[in-house]
Amino acid sequence: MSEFTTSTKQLDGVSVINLKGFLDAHTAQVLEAAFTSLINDGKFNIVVNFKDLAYISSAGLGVFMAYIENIRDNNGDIKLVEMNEKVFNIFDLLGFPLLYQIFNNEEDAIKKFNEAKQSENAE
Amino acid sequence: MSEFTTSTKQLDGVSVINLKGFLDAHTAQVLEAAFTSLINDGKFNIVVNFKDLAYISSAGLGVFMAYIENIRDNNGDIKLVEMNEKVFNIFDLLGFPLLYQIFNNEEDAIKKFNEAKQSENAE
Amino acid sequence: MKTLNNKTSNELTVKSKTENLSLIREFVCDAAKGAGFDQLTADKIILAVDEACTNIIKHAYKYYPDGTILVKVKISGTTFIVEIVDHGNAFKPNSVTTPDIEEYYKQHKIGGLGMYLMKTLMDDVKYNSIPGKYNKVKLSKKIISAA
Amino acid sequence: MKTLNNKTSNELTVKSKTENLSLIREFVCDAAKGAGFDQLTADKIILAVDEACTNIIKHAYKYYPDGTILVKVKISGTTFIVEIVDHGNAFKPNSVTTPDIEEYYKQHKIGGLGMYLMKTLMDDVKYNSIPGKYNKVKLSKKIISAA
Ligand SMILES: Nc1ncnc2c1ncn2[C@@H]1O[C@H](COP(=O)(O)OP(=O)(O)O)[C@@H](O)[C@H]1O
Ligand SMILES: Nc1ncnc2c1ncn2[C@@H]1O[C@H](COP(=O)(O)OP(=O)(O)O)[C@@H](O)[C@H]1O
Repeated sequence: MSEFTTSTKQLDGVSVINLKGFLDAHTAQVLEAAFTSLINDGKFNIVVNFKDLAYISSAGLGVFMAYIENIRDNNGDIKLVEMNEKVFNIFDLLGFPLLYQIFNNEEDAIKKFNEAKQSENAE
Repeated sequence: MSEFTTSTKQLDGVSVINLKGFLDAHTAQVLEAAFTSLINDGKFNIVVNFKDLAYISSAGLGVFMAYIENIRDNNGDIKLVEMNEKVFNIFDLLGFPLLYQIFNNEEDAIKKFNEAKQSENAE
Repeated sequence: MKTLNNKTSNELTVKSKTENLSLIREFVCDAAKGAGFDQLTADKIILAVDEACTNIIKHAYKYYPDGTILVKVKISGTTFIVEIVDHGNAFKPNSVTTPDIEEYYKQHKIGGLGMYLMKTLMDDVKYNSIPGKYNKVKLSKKIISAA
Repeated sequence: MKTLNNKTSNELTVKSKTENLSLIREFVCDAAKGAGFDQLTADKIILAVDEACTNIIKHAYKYYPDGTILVKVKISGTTFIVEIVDHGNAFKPNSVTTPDIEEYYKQHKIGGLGMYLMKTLMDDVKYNSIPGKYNKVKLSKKIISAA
């Protein structure tokens, strides 16, 4: 059986989900549960950290596709950070960089969220 | 395929072999090569560190049995250190603690070798 | 007792459950590395096989957990072949068009990526269904030795 | 195409090479954990199966690398069963006496530990050879649920 876990923390008003292990058709529901829980709490600014993700298949990618529309409709976003080369290559093959912003680290992604908030406030 | 590697260092006149990975009928020859190389160099005071050993089967245990006689005939010994519980249980089941001295760490095993040397010199 | 005809290939048979995907990946990983592929190429083959087997569980067996999936690896000349056999619903892949990835996302579609990945990651993907008997998908990748 | 009779068990078929032992261990590990065994017990079952397969490679096939080893896992009632089938030389285990471990070492014997480990680690070990046809070893372990 694949091992896959998520852990979520709050940083500067942004939710950071850490992925760990193998994300496939068997474990995709674990990630679905993490997104569902944030959305139910009204938390739509989400950073996903891929540092400890060893594997992803299209079933895992499908989870991002399933939630992104709802999240963006609520003025939120999913931003991706610390993707290793292997996982990035799969994302790239599927054109995901057109759809998702990818950052080197959590700080940069969180800053981006907070810049967006400030420019909204300035309006 | 199992991954198994050894690395050998010299400490206070004693040779320390570090085991890493999975020691089975496929990889046993890697350990044989390490022992053979020490014996060819006339190095008979040997400590084997099990810290990074994840698995051992009887084929791996057989390697120790194959070399111990020759090494003791040359006034040397194989002493075992840093065995985790899983590996120790297998050794124990086979009565190995009757045959080999097991220590918590490299220092204790090396000290034992050097005490033996001193008492020889004192004679 | 079962007679084994093919003396030159490793085979894995598992039930049609997603929890067996990791075992299938380990099996294919071992075989791909044994055939001499580097980690990068082995990873591509592993993902392609995962996608094929996920589809079998989802579409051919519609999550019925007691079907069987047989994964057979072999080397034919300089080609590494993974054959996957199931006894679920027949599949005619000609009816599935390869998605235009950009167009695809514009339509906010979910799924449909598995077949695309399989074709992109492997040199060749061939489906062969004999309805009521078996479905077979054959994934091939050339072994290029470092010259 | 091969017909699959047993719809309720996972099976792995590998060639009789020691490099396949790790794959067999992974297969058995997944199955044992799937059956609910804790890591400690799963480790015992894995080691017992490794020993059985090592013996098949060494003794039944005498290192001939193109034989097959079929490993089948199943649950029968509350018993976890691993069946291993080969087509090498027949084996009559009655002729092998369980070694008295201390006596054994006094005689400076090497080897002979595998059978002892298998019997100690499992609840039951049964060999069944039909010369010229197949050899089967059946390793059993009770599944004790944490009450
Ligand atoms: N093994 C199969 N058996 C039956 N139908 C399949 C099989 N594989 C793929 N399909 C069909 O092809 C379609 C495209 O598959 P795929 O690209 O993997 O996307 P997804 O599975 O996410 O829908 C599926 O939706 C399904 O209708
Ligand atoms: N599968 C087998 N086929 C044929 N002979 C076997 C088989 N398993 C064990 N034996 C015989 O039983 C003996 C004891 O086996 P074992 O305890 O594993 O020790 P070892 O393999 O180290 O000799 C072997 O030496 C061999 O003669």
